[in-house]
This record gives sequence, C-alpha cells and structure tokens, in this order.
Amino acid sequence: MTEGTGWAVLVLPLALTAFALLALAADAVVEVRVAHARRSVAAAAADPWREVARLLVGQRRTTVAADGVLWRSGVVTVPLAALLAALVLPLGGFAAADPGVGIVWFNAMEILGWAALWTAGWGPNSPLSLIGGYRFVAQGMCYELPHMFALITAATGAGTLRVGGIVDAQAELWFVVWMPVGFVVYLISAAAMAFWGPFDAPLGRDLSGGVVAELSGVDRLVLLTGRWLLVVVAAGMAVPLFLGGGRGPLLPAWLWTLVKTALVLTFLLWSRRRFPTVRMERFTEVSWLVLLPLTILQALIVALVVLV
Amino acid sequence: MALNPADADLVVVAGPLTHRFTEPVERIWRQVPRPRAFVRVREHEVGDRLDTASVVLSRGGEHEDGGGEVPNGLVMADRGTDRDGLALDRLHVPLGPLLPNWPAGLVVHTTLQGDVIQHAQVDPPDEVGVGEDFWRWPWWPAGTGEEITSGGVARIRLVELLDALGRLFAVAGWLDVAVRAGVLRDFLLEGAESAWVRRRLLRLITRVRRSRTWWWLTAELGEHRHSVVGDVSTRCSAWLNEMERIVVDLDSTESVPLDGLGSGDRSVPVSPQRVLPELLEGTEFASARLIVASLEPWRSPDEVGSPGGVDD
Amino acid sequence: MLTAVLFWLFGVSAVVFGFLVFRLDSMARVTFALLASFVFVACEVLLLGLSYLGVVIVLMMVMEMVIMAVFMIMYMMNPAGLMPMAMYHNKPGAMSVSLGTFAVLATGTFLVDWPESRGSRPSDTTKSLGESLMGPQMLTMMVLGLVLFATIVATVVLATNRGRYDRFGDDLRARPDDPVPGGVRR
Amino acid sequence: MNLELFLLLGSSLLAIGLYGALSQQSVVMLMMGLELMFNGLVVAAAAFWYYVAPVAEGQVLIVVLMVVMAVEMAVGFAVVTAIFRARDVDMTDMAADLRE
Repeated sequence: MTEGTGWAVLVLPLALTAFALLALAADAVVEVRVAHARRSVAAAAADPWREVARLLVGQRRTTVAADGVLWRSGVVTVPLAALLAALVLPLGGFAAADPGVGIVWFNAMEILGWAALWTAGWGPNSPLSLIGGYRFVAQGMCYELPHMFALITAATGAGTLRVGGIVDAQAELWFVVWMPVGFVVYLISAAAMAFWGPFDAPLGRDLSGGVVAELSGVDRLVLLTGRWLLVVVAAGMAVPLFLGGGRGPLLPAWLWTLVKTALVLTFLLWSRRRFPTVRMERFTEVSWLVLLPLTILQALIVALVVLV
Repeated sequence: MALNPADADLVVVAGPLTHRFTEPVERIWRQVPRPRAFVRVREHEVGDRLDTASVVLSRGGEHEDGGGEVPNGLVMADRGTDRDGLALDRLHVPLGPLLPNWPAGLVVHTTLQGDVIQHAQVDPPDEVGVGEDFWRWPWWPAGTGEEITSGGVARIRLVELLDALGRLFAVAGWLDVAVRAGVLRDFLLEGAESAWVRRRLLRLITRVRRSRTWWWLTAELGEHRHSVVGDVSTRCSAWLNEMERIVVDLDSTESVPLDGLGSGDRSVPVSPQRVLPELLEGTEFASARLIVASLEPWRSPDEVGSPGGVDD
Repeated sequence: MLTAVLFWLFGVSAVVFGFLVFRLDSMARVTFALLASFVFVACEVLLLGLSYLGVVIVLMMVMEMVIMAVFMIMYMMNPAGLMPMAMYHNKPGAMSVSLGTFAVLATGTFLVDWPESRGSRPSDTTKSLGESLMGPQMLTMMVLGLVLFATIVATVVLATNRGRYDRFGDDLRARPDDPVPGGVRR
Repeated sequence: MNLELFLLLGSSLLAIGLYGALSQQSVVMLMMGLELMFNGLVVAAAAFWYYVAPVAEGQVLIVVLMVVMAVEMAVGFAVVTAIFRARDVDMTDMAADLRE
C-alpha cells in the first residue's frame, strides 16, 4: 500500500465531506418521498447546501453559566476524531497513512468521540444536553467491547494490525465470508459510534436534540458535519476490514472501494429509517450477554483457523 | 420543524396565545438565535403562511431550579437518595408546556437524578387553555342541525389516533413511521379518498406489527397495577387494532344519533394528574417520554360528558 | 530539530495540564485536564518510537477519563466549579514534600552516569512487545490477566448493593426484580 | 533531546501528582494525583527503554504500569462508592474516622 504525502491530508477532509454531502442529499430525497412533500427531487437534493448556508449565517448562542471551553472543544473534537480516524482509511491501494498499528489508531481516534460528545453535552449547562452526553457514555460502554473484538478478529485473521496488511490477507477470501459475526457486530458498532441510526439516543427527539439542543450556527454545523464524517468513515472502514478492500472485477480498486463504501453507507441510512431508537437500558444486556460472547467465540475460531 | 430554539429561525404561534403559553413562548423567542422571525397565525390564514414557516415548539425548562444555595444568582442542585441507595445530586426540571411531541399544555415537574425521574408532579389540568375544541370539530355541525355520518366519526377518530401514534413513534426515534403516520393524518384531514387511505393505513399497521424491535423496546414499560391497563406495547397495540377496525367505516354515510357519539371502544381516558406521577417515578427519561406519549391525548376530567369525550 | 520542538511542546503541555488538575475549580475541567496531560505523555511515548503503547495510552485514557468524569460529577461537591471552594489539607507540607522529591529526582537525573544504550532498537516495536508477552513474559501477562479479573469481581462486589438473591429471589428462579427491565429478560 | 530531559519531565509529573495526592481532601482527587504520578513513571520507563535498554521488557513494564493505573481507578471508585453508600462522605479526613 502506498502512503500519501502531505496533500492527501488536505484532500481527505474534502473528499470525505463531499461523500457525506452526497449521502445527505440522497437521504433528503428519500425523506421527500416518505413525507409526500410536493417538492421536486432537485429541490430536495439541494437541501443540505441550504442547511449549510443557513447555519453559516446563524448566530452562535450561549447559555447561562455554560462551560464554554469544554463545550466548544467537545464540538470541534467530533469532526477532528473522524478525520484522524480516516487517516488510515485506504482508497484502493492508497492511504494517507498506513502505520503498523492502524487498527489500534482507528479505534483510539474514534473513541475520542466519547470525550467529545460528553463535553459537548456537559458544556451548555442544560439538563437535556447533559442527559444526551450521559447517554453516549452508556452507549459507549455497550458497543465498545464487541467492537474491539470485531476489530481484533479481522486483525487476527490477517496476522497484522496494519490496515494494508488486512486488505492483502483477503486476496483469496473476504473476511466477511468466514467472520460474519465480526462483520455484523462491526456494522452495529459503526452505527453506535457515530450515534447514528437506531443508536441516535444522544441526539434523541425525546431530548429535543439532546447534545445539539443548545447548539446553533457554526457550532451546530461543525458537530453535525462531524457526525456525518464519522458515519462515512465508519462505513469506509468496513471495506478494508471485511469486504476485501478494493478487490473486485473490472473496475479499478479505488472505484470498488467507493462502491462498497456507498453500499455500507446505504445500509446505515436504511437502518436508521427501519428501526426505532434502541434504548441502552434494553441494549446493555444484549450487548454484554449476547454480542460479547459471540464476538469472543468468533475471535477464538479465527485464531484456531489461523494456527492450524 | 425544529426540535429546539437553537435550531429555529422562525417562531410560529398557531391559534390563540392564551395566558398559559405567553411566558413559555416568550422564553423560547429569547432563545432563538438571530436571524429570526416571529409569526402569529390566526385560524384562517394557516395555509398561506405555513409554506415558509417552520413551527417551533420547545422544551420548557432550561435551567435547574430548586433548593440549595445561590452563588452568583445561580441555583445549585440539592441531593437525595437514588434507586441504588446513593445520595446524589438532583435537578428540578419542568417538562412542558411546550415540548416537541408532547401533549401541548401538559406540565410535569420532575426531579431528575442523571436521567432517572425520581419524582414527578403534574400541574392541575384546569389551567389547560387551548386545543381542546379541535378534536370536536366533526360535532360542530350538530349544533346547526346538520347530519353526522359514522364515516365522519371514524375519520376524526383515525386522525386522533394517527396523531397519537405519530407522537409515540417520534418520541421513540422511529422517524420514518412517525412521518408516515403524520402524512396519513394530514391527508385524512384534507378529506383524502378512503380507499387510498385504507391501503396506506393497513400497510402502516402491518409494518408496525411486524417490527420485533418495536415490541421488544416497549414491552414492560409504563405498567401500573391500578391506574392503567397494560404497558406501552399493549396500549400501542390497542390503537392499531382500533384503527384497523374503524377504517372500514370511512365510507359509511349512515347517520349517527347525537347521543351515540363518542361511545365505542376507546380506552378510558385517565386523569394525568393522578396517573402520570405513579407511572413516571423511577423511569429513565426516554421511557418516561414513551409512557406519556402512549397515553390518550390530553383530556381533562371536566370534558366528561361533552361530545367526543368519554364513555359514560 | 522537529522532534526537539515537539518534545518541548508536548512536555510543557503535559506538565501545565497536570498542574491545572489541582488548580481548576470545575470537576469536569479537572478530569479533562488530566486527560490532556495523559494524551501529551502519549505523544512523547510516540515520539520515542513506541507506537503501539502510545496509541493504546490514548485509547485507554480517553475511556478511563470519560468514566472518571461521570464519577466526579456523581460524588464531588461543586461539580461545575460554580461555587469557588478549596478542599485541601496540609497544603504547605504537601508542597514542600513534592518540591523536595522533585529536587532529589532532578539532581539524581543529572548526577547519575547513565549507561550507554546496549542493544539496538527493534524495527517493529509492536511485534517485539507481542512476542515478549506471549513468550518469555507470559507469566507477567497471565498475572496481569488474573489481577484484572480479580479487580472486576472485587469492584462489582464492593460497589453494588444488590446481589443475585435480591434480583431473583431465594431459589434464584424467579424473574429478575430490576428497577428497569433489561433486554434479555434474565 | 536526551534521557535527562525525559527524566526531568517524568519527575515533574511525579512531583505534581505527589502534591495532589498529599494535599487533596477528596478521595477522587487523591486518585487523580496517583494517576499523574503513574503518568510520570510511564514517561521515565519509555525514556529508559529508548536510551538505555531497548529490550521488550521495557515495553512490558509500561503495560504493567497501565494495568496498575486501571486497577487503581477501578478499585478506587468501587471503594468510594461503598463508602459513599455507607456514610455519604467522599473525603479522606472523614473516612479516616471509620477506623474508630
């Protein structure tokens, strides 16, 4: 795998944002169809841009006795975590960086989201925001361990923590074929880490927006952009981990990567519409008593296969 | 529609701004970031104005208030024992009267520890001022001697149920289904063709019934020995059954005698003041919102006997 | 040159944030100041070429500090620091002890004649750590595992006030009596 | 950049942590002081690995330090929870009279 030079670091945010905007536009079009709104598809597809413009000119607000430092740093950390995690994301045979500890790096950067969301919820001194922040901590405790075991399973199968090495190890057989549990758990945790889809309780409607309840203007734009970036990055990482990276017939590797990412992203977009928000009081038991043993078993099987 | 003042550009007050809502609306207006606009819509202008309007309903309480010392004019949290026996900070947060997907006008004063509601108290219902007449509109003609059909009654009951279901699904974060319920409700209000409505409604009911996640998430929620029947699951299920039953009446032109109005299979409305505290105490915030949304739309006991009100 | 600049940047930041831990009023800020200090130390570790350990420190400390923040808010008075208060005892004594310790350590650092590096650094530090833990240091690894397991059991026993007899009744066969029903129903 | 500078950094973190551990009344803050001391040890261990003995055992030492930190945190919070439940205190001075 070729490692990118400096310019990749500049291009990466732009490329990810473009991908996120495309997904957003597609989602807006679906929304119009569901809501039977009397609007054209083109108008709906332009919605994301209109929203960006609206937030850019909007006034930034503050609240009584807010903890400004933690609040703003939490908001900024959300997109930052997504971008840092994306550094190890390969596009075809090319990545901004391909360190020997790529998987651990991805995991560590995506966990920055824990701190980010909690401080963003704590900052505005509003009960509903704070509950949103706490909800994400509870969610983190639920998804993180199965998630780690899913990552470890892929790394064990390849015998390396390097993302490029994991892609190379799938030359003959994609990991999704013989690590289905790992893949499914990864998809669940991908939604959970991006507080997305059925795991959007931290930004829940019942909390009037939760963590973003007090955010307006640019602050809101930054956090919500960060969330979309997280979704895209989480979807993108499923490709090198389980879906054989850029492998596929006819098309070039980079295009296959994009196609597969788009497919995973479509699944995540669909699951948000398909399922009601999963409350952690119910999911905790499932996560610890079902998912965790399953992923450990999967890792064990993979380890045995690799050894034998 | 914005979920909170921070996301809003426009505050629209639809209908009369009664005494009860003046102060909350003012508070919301103060929280809306610039650029912003305030619109008041009276009953007959709705169609003209709402094309460009996003209606803002907001959560009520923003900051903790309650006991404790007051440094710098701020109120600090006090402490109390939680359900694990630890003495932890409590916040006093009023919910309502304006909160998205919340029965308008209902005010519940909660004492929160983390996101667990330790104590809940409901404001007396006689302060409720607006919105009640809306649900009686099929009976307006009765005053003028016009005929009322059972199709009309079914239609308004469906609208009422779809509104309640939409609220329940929205609170549960099942936005797709909530939007579909809302769309159906609006089409019904506009007088859409009944075959079309029936098809869509049955599809919606089937989809909800088949969702295992939904029943898994709502089972054993909001059960109470004395005051109400079942949990959120069974209440939702009862609504679905009722919709399925009355949707066949949509085309009926049979005239309904006035004294027969309102009787039927609807569940017995309960006094929120008595029931809600019992149901809410000890629940987590998300569950509490679901429980509130799973009860019949807000009805005060003094409605008993009025058309469209309650069984006798 | 660049590494020297980075060393000073990370080092000074780690110390400043470490000091802020005992200077700030708000418990939330205190926790995240400690987290910042840890992250800068992790950067130093990365600078020394220990990539796996550096990244793992970040990973572990973010999780640990977020959980710590929750506990801080739970147990500490004045979590948001809105009410200035000092909770110290024996401040001068503590200061002199810590300054004394620092003086001793610093003098020692410069007086001791540190031996030259023996052996060469491995090209893949992660691999060498893994081979060591799974080979010669297997005993250490197993002890660590046991310690962690014992910690899990001991802390749960210490912290909870409900055992399984409270949940399931005397014969352990009843449906669990939980304040909030869980998702698996057992 | 040399060993002495890293050790100096480690010592200052250790000294700050020691100050906190000795001066803070609250058990939780005391734990923060301990964590900071371990933080200093991590820097020193990494520096020794790099400049003096780049053997795998040096890395294992850091792993041990991290486990110790995690255990210290977990046990600390469990004890605080237990004391808090029993006595509603979170101060070392108040906990001291538990012995009597």
